[in-house]
Amino acid sequence: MKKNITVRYFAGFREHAGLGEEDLSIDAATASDVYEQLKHRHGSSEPQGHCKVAINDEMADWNSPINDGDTVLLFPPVAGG
Amino acid sequence: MKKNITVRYFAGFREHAGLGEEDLSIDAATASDVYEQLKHRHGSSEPQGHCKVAINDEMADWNSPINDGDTVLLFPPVAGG
Amino acid sequence: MRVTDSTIEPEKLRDELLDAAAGAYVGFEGWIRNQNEGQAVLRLEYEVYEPLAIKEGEIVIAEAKAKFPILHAQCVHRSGLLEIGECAVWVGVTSAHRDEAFAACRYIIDQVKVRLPIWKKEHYVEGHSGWVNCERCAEHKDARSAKKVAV
Amino acid sequence: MRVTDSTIEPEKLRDELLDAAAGAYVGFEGWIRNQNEGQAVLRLEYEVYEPLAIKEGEIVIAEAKAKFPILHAQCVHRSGLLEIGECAVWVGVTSAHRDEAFAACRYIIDQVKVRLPIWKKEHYVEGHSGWVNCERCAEHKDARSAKKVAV
Repeated sequence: MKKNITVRYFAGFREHAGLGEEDLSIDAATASDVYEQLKHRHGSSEPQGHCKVAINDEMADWNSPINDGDTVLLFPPVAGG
Repeated sequence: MKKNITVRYFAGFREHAGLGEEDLSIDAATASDVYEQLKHRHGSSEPQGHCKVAINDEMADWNSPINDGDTVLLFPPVAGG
Repeated sequence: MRVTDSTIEPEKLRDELLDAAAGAYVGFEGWIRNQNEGQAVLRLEYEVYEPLAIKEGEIVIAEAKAKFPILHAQCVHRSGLLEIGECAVWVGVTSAHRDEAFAACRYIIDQVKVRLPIWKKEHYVEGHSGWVNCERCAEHKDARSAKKVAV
Repeated sequence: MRVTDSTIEPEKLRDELLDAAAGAYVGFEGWIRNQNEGQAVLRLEYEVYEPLAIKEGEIVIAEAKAKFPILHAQCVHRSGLLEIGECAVWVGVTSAHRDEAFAACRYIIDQVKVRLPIWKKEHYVEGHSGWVNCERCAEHKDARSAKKVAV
């Protein structure tokens, strides 16, 4: 079953996607599914474990479930400091 | 054989001796001998290993030899910082 | 935890941590270096996703306070374009004794670097630019390269 | 290594360590606490034998530079009468990466505290005063007391 979600891309992901945010209808059960199905958008060759994900402004796990109306934030490997 | 030396007392040692410096004629082979023979002056009950000694403005060991004309600095346990 | 797009002033931030019961203050500052992994760096650009950087930074500081008997701790991270020598991140910790101030300061900067949604893009003297990989990923890649060389 | 009888200004001292190749700065400050070993402290008096404190401090800094790949390191210690909250000692270290800045800063303050001819006399709120024992001696005495209690 397709879910309507908003996806936000950051840093290198945003540059590759050419936009910071888009609304999508996607058949995804978990955050991991979103990441995998959007590889053509964020363009990452990084192992998923190097990246992070947040759902509705809360840090989440890759196996967190996705619900209709969620905003999914895809973070490339972080490098603060 | 007696040697003529100058002894300088610091911090608690100086307070106990009632003076910062004195010239002495003393029968001492090493810095350790000076420390032991002047216990009534510096008044320390500290183990010698907790204290330090310098001779002529160079940090020294307790078994360093004492020569005529030396200035021996007796340091109680240090506590910088 | 704070994020700012203007110059970090460590002295002012330190003053916020003053405490008559504090015997030790440890401050860490991350500065923009003129080179990274052999490339001459011109400037750096920090992208910070503020809502979660602050939320996660507060969690890190709370963890430090739970792990070590410290009095106060704070962290400020820059966003935007930074020149060589500028301060990108500051961490300050006060405690009664120095052991825990050192340990907590180290803990906070280590965690901030790998957990907060912050990215940096290096602009090189030679004209191109690139997103900097995280420390752990870089180590991981180094390990893989090393293996390849060994084989 | 420097000894001063006026207020230590960490910000100015830090600025002396600026270096375009530095990615990390770690600063340590020792502050006068309002209590020590259960007694309320009013102020502290530092006696420093300057010629040897500076000589030994320079040796400690040189050791830190030999042990860790750092860029710059400095230490300043106060002498004279200090009030609660005042900075008694400052150590600053810069390096390319943070590991060595933390390690060298810690090394310098640890050595300075046990090797330099510096003594402090605490003046207590209750009126009396006393010379503070060195950290190592205190630990030694604690160990002895503990043994006695155990027996």
